[in-house]
Amino acid sequence: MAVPNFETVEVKCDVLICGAGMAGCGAMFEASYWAKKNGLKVVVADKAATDRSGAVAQGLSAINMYMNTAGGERTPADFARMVRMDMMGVSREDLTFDIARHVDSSVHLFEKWGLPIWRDADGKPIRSGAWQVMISGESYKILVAEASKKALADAGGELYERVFIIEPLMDGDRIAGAIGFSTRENKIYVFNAKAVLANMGGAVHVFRPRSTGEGLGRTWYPPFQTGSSTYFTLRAGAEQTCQEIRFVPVRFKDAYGPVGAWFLLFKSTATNALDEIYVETRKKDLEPWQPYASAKPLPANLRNYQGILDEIEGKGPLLMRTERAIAALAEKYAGDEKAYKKKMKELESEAWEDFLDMTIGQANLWAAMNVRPEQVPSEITGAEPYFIGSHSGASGTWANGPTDIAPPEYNWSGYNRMTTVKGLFVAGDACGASAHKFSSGSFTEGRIAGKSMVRFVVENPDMPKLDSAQVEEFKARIIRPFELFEQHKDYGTTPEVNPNYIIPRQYLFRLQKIMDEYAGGWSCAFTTNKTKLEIALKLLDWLKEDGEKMIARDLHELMRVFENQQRTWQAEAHVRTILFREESRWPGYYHRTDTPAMDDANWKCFVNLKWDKANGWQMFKKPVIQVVG
Amino acid sequence: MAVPNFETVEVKCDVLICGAGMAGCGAMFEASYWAKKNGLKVVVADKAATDRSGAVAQGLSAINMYMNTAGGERTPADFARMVRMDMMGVSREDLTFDIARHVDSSVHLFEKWGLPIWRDADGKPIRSGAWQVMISGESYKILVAEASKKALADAGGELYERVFIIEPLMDGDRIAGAIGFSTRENKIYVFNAKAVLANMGGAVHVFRPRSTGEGLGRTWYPPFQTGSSTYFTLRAGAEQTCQEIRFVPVRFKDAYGPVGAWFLLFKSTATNALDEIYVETRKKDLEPWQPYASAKPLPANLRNYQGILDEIEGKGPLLMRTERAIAALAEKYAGDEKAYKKKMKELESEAWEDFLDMTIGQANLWAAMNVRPEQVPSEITGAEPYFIGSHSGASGTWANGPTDIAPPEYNWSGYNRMTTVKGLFVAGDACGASAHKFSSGSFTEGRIAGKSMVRFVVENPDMPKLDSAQVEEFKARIIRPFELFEQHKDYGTTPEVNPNYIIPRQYLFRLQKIMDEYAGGWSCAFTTNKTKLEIALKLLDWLKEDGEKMIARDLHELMRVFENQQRTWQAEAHVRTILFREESRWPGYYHRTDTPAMDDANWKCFVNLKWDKANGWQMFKKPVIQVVG
Amino acid sequence: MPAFVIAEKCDGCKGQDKTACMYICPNDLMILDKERMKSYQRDPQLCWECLCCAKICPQQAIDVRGYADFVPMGSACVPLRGSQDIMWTIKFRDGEVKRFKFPIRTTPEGSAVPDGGYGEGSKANNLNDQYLFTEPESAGFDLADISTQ
Amino acid sequence: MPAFVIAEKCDGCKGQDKTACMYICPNDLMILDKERMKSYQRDPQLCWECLCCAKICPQQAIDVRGYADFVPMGSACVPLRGSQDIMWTIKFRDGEVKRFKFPIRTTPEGSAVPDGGYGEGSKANNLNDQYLFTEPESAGFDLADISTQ
Ligand SMILES: Cc1cc2c(cc1C)N(S(=O)(=O)O)[C@@H]1C(=O)NC(=O)N=C1N2C[C@H](O)[C@H](O)[C@H](O)COP(=O)(O)OP(=O)(O)OC[C@H]1O[C@@H](n2cnc3c(N)ncnc32)[C@H](O)[C@@H]1O
Ligand SMILES: Cc1cc2c(cc1C)N(S(=O)(=O)O)[C@@H]1C(=O)NC(=O)N=C1N2C[C@H](O)[C@H](O)[C@H](O)COP(=O)(O)OP(=O)(O)OC[C@H]1O[C@@H](n2cnc3c(N)ncnc32)[C@H](O)[C@@H]1O
Ligand SMILES: Nc1ncnc2c1ncn2[C@@H]1O[C@H](COP(=O)(O)O)[C@@H](O)[C@H]1O
Ligand SMILES: Nc1ncnc2c1ncn2[C@@H]1O[C@H](COP(=O)(O)O)[C@@H](O)[C@H]1O
Ligand code: SF4
Ligand code: SF4
Ligand code: SF4
Ligand code: SF4
Ligand code: NA
Repeated sequence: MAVPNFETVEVKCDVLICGAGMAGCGAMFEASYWAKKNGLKVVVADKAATDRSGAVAQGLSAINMYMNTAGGERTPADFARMVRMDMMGVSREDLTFDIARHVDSSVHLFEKWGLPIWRDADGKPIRSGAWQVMISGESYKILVAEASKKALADAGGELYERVFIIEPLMDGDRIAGAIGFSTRENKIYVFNAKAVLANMGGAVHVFRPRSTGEGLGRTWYPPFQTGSSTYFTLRAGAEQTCQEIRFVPVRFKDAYGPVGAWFLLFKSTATNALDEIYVETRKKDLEPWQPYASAKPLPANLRNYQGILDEIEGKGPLLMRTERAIAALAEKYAGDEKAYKKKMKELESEAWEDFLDMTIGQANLWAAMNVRPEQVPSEITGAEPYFIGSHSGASGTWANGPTDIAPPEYNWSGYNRMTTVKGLFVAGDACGASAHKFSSGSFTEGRIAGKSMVRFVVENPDMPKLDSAQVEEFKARIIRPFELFEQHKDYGTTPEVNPNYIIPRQYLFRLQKIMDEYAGGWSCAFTTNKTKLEIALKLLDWLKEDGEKMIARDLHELMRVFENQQRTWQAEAHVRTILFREESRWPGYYHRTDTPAMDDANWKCFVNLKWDKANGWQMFKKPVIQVVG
Repeated sequence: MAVPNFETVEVKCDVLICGAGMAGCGAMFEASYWAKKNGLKVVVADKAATDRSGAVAQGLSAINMYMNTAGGERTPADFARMVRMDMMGVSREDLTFDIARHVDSSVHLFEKWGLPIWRDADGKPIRSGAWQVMISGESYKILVAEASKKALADAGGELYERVFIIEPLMDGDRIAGAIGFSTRENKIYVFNAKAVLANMGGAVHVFRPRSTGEGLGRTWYPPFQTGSSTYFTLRAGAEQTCQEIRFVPVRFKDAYGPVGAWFLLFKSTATNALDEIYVETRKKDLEPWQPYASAKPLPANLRNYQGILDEIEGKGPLLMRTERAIAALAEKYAGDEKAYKKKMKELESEAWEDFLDMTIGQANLWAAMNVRPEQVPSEITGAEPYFIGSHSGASGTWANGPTDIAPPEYNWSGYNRMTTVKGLFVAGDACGASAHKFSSGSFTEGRIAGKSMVRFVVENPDMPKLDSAQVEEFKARIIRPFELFEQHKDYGTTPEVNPNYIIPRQYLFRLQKIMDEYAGGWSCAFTTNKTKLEIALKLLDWLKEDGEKMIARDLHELMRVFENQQRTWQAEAHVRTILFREESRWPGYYHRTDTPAMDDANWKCFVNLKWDKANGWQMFKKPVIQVVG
Repeated sequence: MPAFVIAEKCDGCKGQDKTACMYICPNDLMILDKERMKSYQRDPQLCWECLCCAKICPQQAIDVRGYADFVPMGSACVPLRGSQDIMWTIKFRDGEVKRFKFPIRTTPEGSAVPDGGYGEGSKANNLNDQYLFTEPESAGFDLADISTQ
Repeated sequence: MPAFVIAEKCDGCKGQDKTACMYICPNDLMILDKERMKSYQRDPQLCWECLCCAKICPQQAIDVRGYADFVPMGSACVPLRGSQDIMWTIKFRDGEVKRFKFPIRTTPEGSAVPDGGYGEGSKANNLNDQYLFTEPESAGFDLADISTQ
């Protein structure tokens, strides 16, 4: 493909939603309702097909955030307290409470749309854990997209799929839109909007995965989560928070099958090679992290930490005792042959559905290794770190809280989920310091932002100006990778080895190796220190310089070029934040071996950062304020 | 390429030398001399070009084994005692003494042939360490090949280059020759010989390297060391020894530049991130491994272990203090500006030559990172494990000792360097339990074997019979990878993803991941245990089954198919030996976390193993007998 | 287990310019070879094996093969997605075959109504308060009745 | 830093069936594209960058580019191998250039004599003893004079 001759398409709207995943669909759904009432136009852009875009593409087997407040099960305040503890004291309770008071509405809508939620004979939801409810969720995203797209259509909105967003467009300190390109035709899209929502998910493939061959793509969170949200909001000048709070999920080894259903629904234990249950034998190792070490459930990072300590001592592999869990659940039928068989079949089916609904690769790995979970245990271990503000990590953008409960420090703008940049909103993985929202909470947060954006537009009705210089600069960046390749492609006789350019996949490997080795990836048992982090920054600088030499040979590879750039900014934000916070609050996620202890006196706070052309990176603390009793 | 129509070439000779590296050239050189005297024919086969084949292809910057006995420096007995200590008590002193008494002859010949050996004004060799002498060795292998090929030609011998040896041919329990194929033309070579020398080097790419992207090939020992020697001798039924004694070289990070010259010639120290000199701060950690912990030089594995412990504790990176070493050496010229400049230039040149003569990639990495060794330190760390019986590891085949000094237990056949298989000899990396021979000792051991083989042929003059069934079986194995591809290539539309076959590169990644994770690779800080090793054996079984599905699309890829098979047998021999030896004698090379201590009472012995079709793998102990006072 | 296209079965979605697999892959990995009129997976190393492509393919032309670097060969994991259920055929390396059937939705395809039957929400009419579309009916409780304590 | 062939400079060794780079690569990575009459490096991931190929190329047509996954771009490491010395030109990322020259052999090419001038060795005449070709002269001492103690 020679250098494409791009056509520029300009799209004007009131509300622009970048990303149509769970949060984006929530925003599409909610904003369309309020926009219609107020005669506004909503436009949605996504790099993929809404039916199967984002983290829920494959489906899910549980909804991890459901209160059932009306059913008398949990209250929003209970939820905010649980998250506070799970995040080792650092959480925005105004945000988590806000999601919790609306999430039931979302879950009930999902069910009406057709999502099979497991319920017992009396119609009570079948919970795995205190907050989770089991579903048959293979088509979860298709259902959510179906309703959301209808809402958008009802309101006369527009959906642009296969458009990859690369940069925010600014009108001074106010967001004015976004620019991207089509991965299908030679088109550059310039969106001009009054309010912009960034919910383009989290970031994967920033750290080296445990498999670097063909299995590179078998990450737990999807490899098509590329740090777009962090990059987009950083470049707009928006303040970030909790960029140190990565998520390291313990997963079934190699295919990364989720463990939640096993620990919670099947009540399974995990042991080390010596058959010790490390969450019990290593209770004392958690004492330095009280009171969180006494929280129920035990914070995810502390559960990890106990297992990692065993691995470091060479007591691995860690084993999920599936065979014992299933035996225990079937035991009470032991007398009755027929009932026992039936129960075993039921449990077998549930075990396989858990994977087939959301991690098919793990089911295939079981089959390939002749694993029958009712007969043999399976290995589990910590995966590489991810950036996913919606799950058990908290990295993301610093967002305004709900105006009715947020203290002044969390309510600078009067617009819920607005960032520190006028007109720019966030939700889902993109919104920081509000963990454990998961799929349902992300959709819900998108709804909250959707309504808030409409109010913002109504109160700020004038269309921000586009800066043509900015637009031309970004267009040039879209074309450069093709030009570079055309200019140099004939230099050598082995296309992938050329001193004049670097191929996006090669760049990705270089980034992942730096992060794994210096920023506390799996190969260092998630440990790092000041010396290593400073080396990482130097290596990232060189990487960014060399990134200017990335080539593209088609629109697909062009997308990889920008994905890598986004990941690199996510990586740098992470390294700078870990370097700034001189304590170790989340062992199991990462450990600063030079500041190994938790230090409440100095660090029970948020670490925020922002970037701008003039001043570069700026780091500072923000207070943790208790909002929920 | 369709299924090639292979022509079969039969070659008959008295002495067959498989591999023309340092040991092979030594054998070629020596056997030719004695063969000519006795009217015998010598044939040599190598997969590459003798001028640059094997580990010395790139050159070397030191000869690590030189006694200078005549010059009154070291005696063969001194050497045997040093190796005993460096190998933690487990060494064949008859073999090491034997090499040491002949090695000076070899080194002196190298010098006459044109190898620039560094000497001081009085002509004394410039030593780096007690046993090493510095050279300008870029053309080391070319020089050795030049003389050896002449000796072969003088004796009317034949050299077959670009012939890859795949299997031994047997006449009952006696070796009858070898079979291989050309990587240049569609020819299968069937060699029929009375005596066969296997010295096809060690094994690399059995364990996952630290770089798995484009840098996969930047291993310390060359990636074209594929386990041919171990495979060939195992399949012939020859007893193996020390297959647990892998070598983990501490090297400059990523490009694997050697450290020897830095520690010895430049007298450099290495520190951790806290600027602690770990060989001093961790003396006490070595107490359990006395008396070896008091040996000078400190055994290589114990040096490694101290650094690894720091890395485990998160005190990395480890730094080679090149800037301090150079400053210290130049210090005494500090007064005299001109002399100081001159000395600094000289040291700079020596530093760069050390890499440019044997690890060019490290020189390039320095340049790419703007490293001037006189200004900044460089990171060092442990590389992935290698199998290299000639260096600071000892894995290899169990060989008969020199008849004049070997005790009966080491002298079952009366033929020096003959294995437990009649007519099969070994030298260099292929010969076990005789570490620290390096390039000069490997050449020397090849000479020893070369003379011994001629004697064997003179005393066993009849030509062993070839078994045509064997030959046909191996020919079929050569053709199968092409047939498999032809049969299935049209099934899918992505050539590398096909359920009917596996590509050699994919197989390689699978092997390396298994070994790294379960057999104590770098990602586990070289730790393993019984549970992990038993998993490794199961995974290796499946891998071997799937290996039958490897495809080849040209002769080059066909070579990769067989290389992988050889590596897999090397891997299994290693895992079985580590599993059998229930102690930890070589921490720093590997640590059995379930049997973490050294246990002289039960394990101060050799662990040997062999394999045959009828009985599979057999493991047993052999005594360590002190030969040198 | 990267997805791959079985040559014989793929008909290029009958030459529509947008094939089903290209349309759906969340990582943009499927692409139509216009000469052969067959799709192919362009980058196995980035396949998440979500099987969105296999589930949507009208020809059952997409299969998966376990990641070469850690999945032993010989297994299969084949979905057949209907309008209400999905059927899975699991083949073990040792040859055993298991079948599972799971529900995927309780409503007819395309029938999802945004308000889910709850209506607009009796309190969802003021941009300046906290009530969302369909609330409080969809929530089952009124925001006014809950507190942060 | 895998080796690669600079298209403009390579002349395919003037169409000899065996090119210099193919002849020498210890890992069999260089191969001649007979159509273009130019060689190419077929498997960068297995290049040891020993530079045997670059050193032997009569056209100086082979260069290296640092391993993409850990070597920052912009450096160069170019050998010029003569009959007695090798010259290295090292370019740093920051642009500085250093040159080094090292000896490679002290004798004319092709002049190495197996016995190194020591002769056959006055005691190298009995298959049943330990003396090797050129011994004891090449060793400088007699085996008879040393012991294992
Ligand atoms: C992958 C995964 C995820 C989960 C789980 C298991 C697995 C294997 N599990 S459990 O087992 O862990 O427990 C959970 C579970 O069971 N239950 C649950 O509720 N949530 C789980 N998640 C988490 C949720 O899925 C997650 O919280 C939400 O999906 C987050 O929503 P959101 O923040 O909207 O992210 P998204 O991925 O859905 O959407 C992102 C969208 O952005 C698009 N996009 C991205 N970059 C773009 C760009 N540059 N230009 C244009 N578009 C651009 C994407 O296409 C996508 O549409
Ligand atoms: C790679 C390397 C090696 C060394 C070092 C640094 C580096 C970066 N260093 S330091 O810095 O660590 O110190 C040392 C040093 O400075 N000084 C020293 O004396 N030795 C060093 N080595 C060690 C020696 O090189 C080593 O001990 C000897 O070379 C061993 O000799 P030998 O056992 O013959 O192996 P070989 O690689 O030379 O030869 C093997 C031959 O077999 C061929 N071959 C292999 N498989 C075959 C098959 N299937 N069919 C046909 N042919 C088939 C090969 O082509 C080759 O010719
Ligand atoms: N051992 C556990 N104890 C309590 N909660 C868990 C445990 N494991 C997983 N969870 C929760 O279960 C859900 C899914 O977990 P996971 O599969 O790890 O993503 C998340 O809400 C987790 O917080
Ligand atoms: N720190 C050290 N102390 C003693 N000998 C060493 C040291 N490092 C390397 N050597 C020896 O120097 C030679 C080259 O070492 P290496 O570069 O590690 O292969 C070998 O003979 C090593 O045994
Ligand atoms: S969806 Fe199926 S039939 Fe259509 S192009 Fe893709 S593979 Fe071929
Ligand atoms: S399995 Fe998923 S990621 Fe892989 S090609 Fe199919 S749709 Fe794309
Ligand atoms: S040696 Fe040089 S000129 Fe000859 S083919 Fe190779 S690259 Fe071309
Ligand atoms: S650098 Fe060495 S390994 Fe690489 S292509 Fe050249 S000769 Fe072969
Ligand atoms: Na590890």
